[in-house]
Amino acid sequence: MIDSVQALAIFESMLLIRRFEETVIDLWATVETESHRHVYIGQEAVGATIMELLREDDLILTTHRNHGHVLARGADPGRALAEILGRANGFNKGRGGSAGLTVREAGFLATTGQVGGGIGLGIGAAQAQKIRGRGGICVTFFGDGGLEEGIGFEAMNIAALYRLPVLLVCENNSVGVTTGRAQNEWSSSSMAAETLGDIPRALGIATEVVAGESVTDVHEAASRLIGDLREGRAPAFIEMRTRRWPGSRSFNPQLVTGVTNLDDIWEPVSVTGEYSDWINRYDPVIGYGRDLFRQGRVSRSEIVAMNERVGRTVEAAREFALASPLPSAESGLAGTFA
Amino acid sequence: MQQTERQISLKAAVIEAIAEEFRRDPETFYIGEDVGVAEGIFKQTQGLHAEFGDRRVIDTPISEAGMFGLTVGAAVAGMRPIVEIMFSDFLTLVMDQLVNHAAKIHYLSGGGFRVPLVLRTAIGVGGVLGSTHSQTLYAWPAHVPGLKLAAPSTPADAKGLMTAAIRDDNPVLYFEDRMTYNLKGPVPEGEHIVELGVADIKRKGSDVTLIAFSRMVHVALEAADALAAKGISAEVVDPRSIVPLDTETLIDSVARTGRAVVIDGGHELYGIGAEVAATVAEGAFDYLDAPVMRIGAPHNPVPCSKPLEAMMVPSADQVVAKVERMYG
Amino acid sequence: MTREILMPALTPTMEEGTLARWHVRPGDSVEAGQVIAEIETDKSVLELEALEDGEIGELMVEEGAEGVPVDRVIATLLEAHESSDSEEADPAPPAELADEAVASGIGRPESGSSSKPRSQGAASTPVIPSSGGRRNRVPASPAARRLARERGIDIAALMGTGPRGRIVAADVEAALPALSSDDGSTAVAATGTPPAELEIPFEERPLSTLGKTMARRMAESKATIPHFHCSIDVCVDAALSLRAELNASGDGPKLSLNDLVVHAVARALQDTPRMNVQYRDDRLIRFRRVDIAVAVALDEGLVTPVLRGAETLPLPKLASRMRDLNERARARQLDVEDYRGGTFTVSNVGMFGIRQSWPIINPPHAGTLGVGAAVPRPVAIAGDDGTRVDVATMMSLTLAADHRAVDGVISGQFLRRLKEALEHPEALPDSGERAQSPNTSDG
Amino acid sequence: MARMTFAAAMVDAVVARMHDDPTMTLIGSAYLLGPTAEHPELNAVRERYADRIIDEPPIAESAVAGLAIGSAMSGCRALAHFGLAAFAVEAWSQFIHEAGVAHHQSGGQITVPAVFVMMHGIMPIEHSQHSRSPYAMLANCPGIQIVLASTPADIKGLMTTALRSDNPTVVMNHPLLMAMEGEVPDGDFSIPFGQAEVRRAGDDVTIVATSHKVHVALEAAERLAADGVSAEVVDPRTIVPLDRAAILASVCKTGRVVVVDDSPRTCGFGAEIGALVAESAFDDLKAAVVRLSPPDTPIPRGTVAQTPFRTTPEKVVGAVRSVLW
Repeated sequence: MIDSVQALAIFESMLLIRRFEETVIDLWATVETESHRHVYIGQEAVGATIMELLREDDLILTTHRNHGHVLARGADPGRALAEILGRANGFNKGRGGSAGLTVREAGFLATTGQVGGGIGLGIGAAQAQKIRGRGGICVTFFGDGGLEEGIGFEAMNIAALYRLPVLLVCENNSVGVTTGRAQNEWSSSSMAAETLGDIPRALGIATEVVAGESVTDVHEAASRLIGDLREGRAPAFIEMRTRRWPGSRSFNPQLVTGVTNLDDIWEPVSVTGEYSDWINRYDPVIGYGRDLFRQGRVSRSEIVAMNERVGRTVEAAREFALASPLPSAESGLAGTFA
Repeated sequence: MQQTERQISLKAAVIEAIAEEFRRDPETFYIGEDVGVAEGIFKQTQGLHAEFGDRRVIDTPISEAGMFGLTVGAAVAGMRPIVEIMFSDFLTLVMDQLVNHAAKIHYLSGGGFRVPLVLRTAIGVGGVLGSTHSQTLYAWPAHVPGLKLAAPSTPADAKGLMTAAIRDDNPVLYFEDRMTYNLKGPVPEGEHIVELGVADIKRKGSDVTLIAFSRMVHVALEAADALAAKGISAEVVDPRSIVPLDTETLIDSVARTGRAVVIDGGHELYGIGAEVAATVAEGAFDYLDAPVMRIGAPHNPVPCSKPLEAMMVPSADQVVAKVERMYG
Repeated sequence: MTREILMPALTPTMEEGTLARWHVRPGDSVEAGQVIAEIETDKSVLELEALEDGEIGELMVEEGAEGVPVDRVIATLLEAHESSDSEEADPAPPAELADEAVASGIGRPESGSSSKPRSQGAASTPVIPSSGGRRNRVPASPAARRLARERGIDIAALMGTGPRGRIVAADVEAALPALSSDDGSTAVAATGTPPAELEIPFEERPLSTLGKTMARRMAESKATIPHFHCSIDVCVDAALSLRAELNASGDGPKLSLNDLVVHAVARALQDTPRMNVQYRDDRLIRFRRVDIAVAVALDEGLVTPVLRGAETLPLPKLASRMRDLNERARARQLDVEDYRGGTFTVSNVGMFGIRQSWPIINPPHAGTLGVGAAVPRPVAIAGDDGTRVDVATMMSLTLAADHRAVDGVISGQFLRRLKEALEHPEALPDSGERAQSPNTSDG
Repeated sequence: MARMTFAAAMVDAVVARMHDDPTMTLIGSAYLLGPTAEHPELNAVRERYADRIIDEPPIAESAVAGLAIGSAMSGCRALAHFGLAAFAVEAWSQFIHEAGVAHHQSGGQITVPAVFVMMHGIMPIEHSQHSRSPYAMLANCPGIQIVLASTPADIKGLMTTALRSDNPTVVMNHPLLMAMEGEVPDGDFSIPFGQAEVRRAGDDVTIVATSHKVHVALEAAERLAADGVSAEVVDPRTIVPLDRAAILASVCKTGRVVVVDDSPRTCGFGAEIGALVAESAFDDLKAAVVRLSPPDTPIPRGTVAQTPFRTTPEKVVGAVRSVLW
């Protein structure tokens, strides 16, 4: 059982991610910002919960689908949004963009668009933590495609050989960029193994499969494995099975499920329309909100107040990002070397 | 070039070449990520799956090394496969199969084996795809003995080079700048072959030779227009294939004009531009009337930002400025 | 007259620089040698000095601007008010022009005759510090060299119209009619038929008598005199200060840097009598007087009026004699006596920003001195605690000597003495009222 | 000063850094010296810092690169030895897409203090797939420093600099250098990157040579001197960053250039130098730049078949003669 303070923190973090991503999609339509983006809608429970379990000195590797991870780790939403819009005040001076948003002060080492690339880097970060010997770990997030590249296997083998404290979090949203193979019930987009976990398991890596839309399930498995890692039982692998958000499209995500209506938490019957099944069964924000509401751990007015607070944060981020200048072309010529 | 009324896009011209060869030669297949039903992330395989089906148009996992190894093996076994590596950046992921296998098998087998494959890949900066989906990495394979490289600039060349590449008995890497996919131009119907290693003079001129590859040919042509307005007659030479390189045509042109600018979309340092500049500086040395100039992408990663990525693409203005510097 | 100040090439590889700081603003008066800006390269920050007095017109480049290409105009310099009507204040009187390019009989291309768009840099103020370490070589493109080889033309005899004075193929081609008209070309001129190898449009004109004489003498000199060249770099900061002081004192004639050079040459020749000689049919003639011929370019050719007994002339007197000869040369009023004879020649091309010229000996003299531009350059200075780099106004002096009459030792002694004389001008006897130091010991 | 081999000098630098930096990981230490040589201090380090040593990682070049880069991004320096450059090509996605771009793409937030060591050149008794000098390929992509050392002293100084740098550095060594002996400064000794060394001064021709070919060039220069030809041998020592000024200064003096190195000709090191000189030393060039590279074919197995691929002093002398018309 997650204590209430932590539970509410996770929920607020999920709500922040959701409102932020809705803003990102809205800006895509209204602001001439170029660049593809991969939003985190539908996977909030994974990022928000795991980040809540990490220490300040833990290190993180992530992918093009990183917005949720960065926000849940407490990075300033304004600078994050500015980076996503390619502005000079973004965390990476506008060079990284949505797919390369990297926040070192929040523990992120690299946000890589090379599929599987972060799995290789993650074992290096874990090696660093092992040397430092202070119980810090590394969490590497990757999609189901990440294991299709050879480096995934190589890195897991090394991590297992040297007992490196890395938590491999495969966020299986069961969708390739264009193939959209949602129909195959989660095995992976293109993997011969029965489950993704079969591969690390063959190398002797502790492996879990979790329903990724459930904060409770994510929390239970992740807290246990993270504890193991800190005590030297490493590495570990979690496959987070999330259900593809229907609006997911990398070049032009569409808010097909609409702006999330928190009334759906206390009025489940109000959910209608083409995507009502997704909202009722797989939307982690609505789902966890309902859990907390039903358990009496949060009141409607508290959720409304939380929503207003998050709204103000996101609005401030939006204003900051839009007020940020674009970088000058010359600014990109500097800084190849440290 | 044959006169033809028909105007089609560069992308369509490549697909047409592939489809025609597929109809002609049943020992061909196409393999890559999202190339089947999805028809490619840029619709660059449109219609192929519909016509040739699952058996000959094959989707793979995100496993470049694996799919390329498959292709090399199939080619050695006698097939003529086309493998698509989505972006040339991902050549890094097939390096061992490419450098230590595809490139060497024919030579090391004493000619006993052939590796007739085509590796099709996208190059070029545009659309803000960031540092790992925007590079023009053709200098890498050019540096590896045993590989041929083609880089078309026009729809007609695209068709002719693809046909030649498929029929070639060696591994041919075929680079398309994705920003030229929708460029339209006349393309001959039916069989059309552009031999590898034959440059094309896209515009005649007498004062300076602009040597450019792929999309940069159009930058060079734009620069030639601007130079013409200043009374400088620029010749634009498109080598069309990087290996083999038509050094004779390049050197002839530079020997005639006495001046050369090489325009390359890849990184300038240690790039194709260096190779071409060094080659013409050596071959046309006694005819040079001005330093050989290079323009390429600066030595930094491609930023994921529209204003920043613009500086990674050589411009006609840069070309004009370089030429003007030759005149003082 | 407005002059342009260009972004200088401070190193051999420099293509662009950052204008780190302006030390002047539009309207400021500047003096030669005054620092007007700091230029930052990838390696260091160097100061840019004005080489002429004047008033800053316009600053064309903002402070902090990065990537300013070499040769881009960064500012304009107007002539200072007090000197605007005084040609003598110009440190490089245009009349003192001489260089092998002109001396060899091939004039500069006529303006307008070029078919290519070219901007001539000759009007630019010579503030470009020369890069160190570059070999003394005529800048010419390989194409120009090949053409010159094929046509039997001495590439060193040409003047380049390309960037930074590079001799390009067109310069060789432009030189062809001029050369061919010297002998046997009358037929060509008469029929008006261009030589077969000339494909470009051209115009042709007969050489003046002066031009023909010059062509013949230069060709003879280059063909028959065994030239050797020695070069020395001289710091002229002290000479420039002295000149400024003397000019500021007002009463005497305005001195040019060239006056100081000629004066020093006279002293050095006096102190190195074995240089003041002439080879004549297996005999060596040593002159007991120093007569210096100073090359002056006229449209129709080169004249070399002679300053007789130069070693006896105090600086002010030397300067006024020089001015007199210049003016009369330009007015075509020289007498035969003015340019006959001489024992040594000085040829100054510094006003074009040319760092170094490699003169052809003006026969029958045994030596001709090529004088380059005085420009700030980085120099290594050995001190007690190691070598440091400083910036000094440097000038390259290059002696062309007749090896039948003098050798390397003599040339070296002469150049060393000349350097001493120019670097310690206060030690020059009679250099002016303010010269207080006694004579240096005999060199 | 002490006399020692190239390999020992390199290991000296590595050992010193292992002592100094308690966060540094050493991967592939078994390959550092080569198969035969011994280095007692290295053995001591391997025992003393066993938790920071991975003697023989799995045959997984890309993940080994990831291990080193990820550790470096975390602030823990790492050195990874890949054995042969021909195998390290497997790791190049990690090199150029992670190590090379991290600092720039993160807007300066991330640094990658990692060193990748590998052997390049013709492996005498090895298969073709073991013989490659692919440094020019990495040089074509931004963000990676590349060291090509030629003497024991240099490898110590350059390796020390690499192990203090905040940027990823590739160090490629030639097998024929490993046992070469020379004087090496004692104690802490570093050589800045981007500073070429004029190995021999001369006036008539500039030979730009890297790695083992520096010695071939020097031998050629010696023979040329006997014939009255004065050759200057310039060793860039790092090709990224490249000391353009030193190369151009030499070319301005001599007017003639021969480039001698181990990378294939097309798009190789010689191409960059040829293009650089043709643009920036144009007015000083007396002859076209000659590139002396192995032929553009794979390298066969066996010492006899490899003959055409070996750049000998005779070939260098021939190349120099060709520019001395």
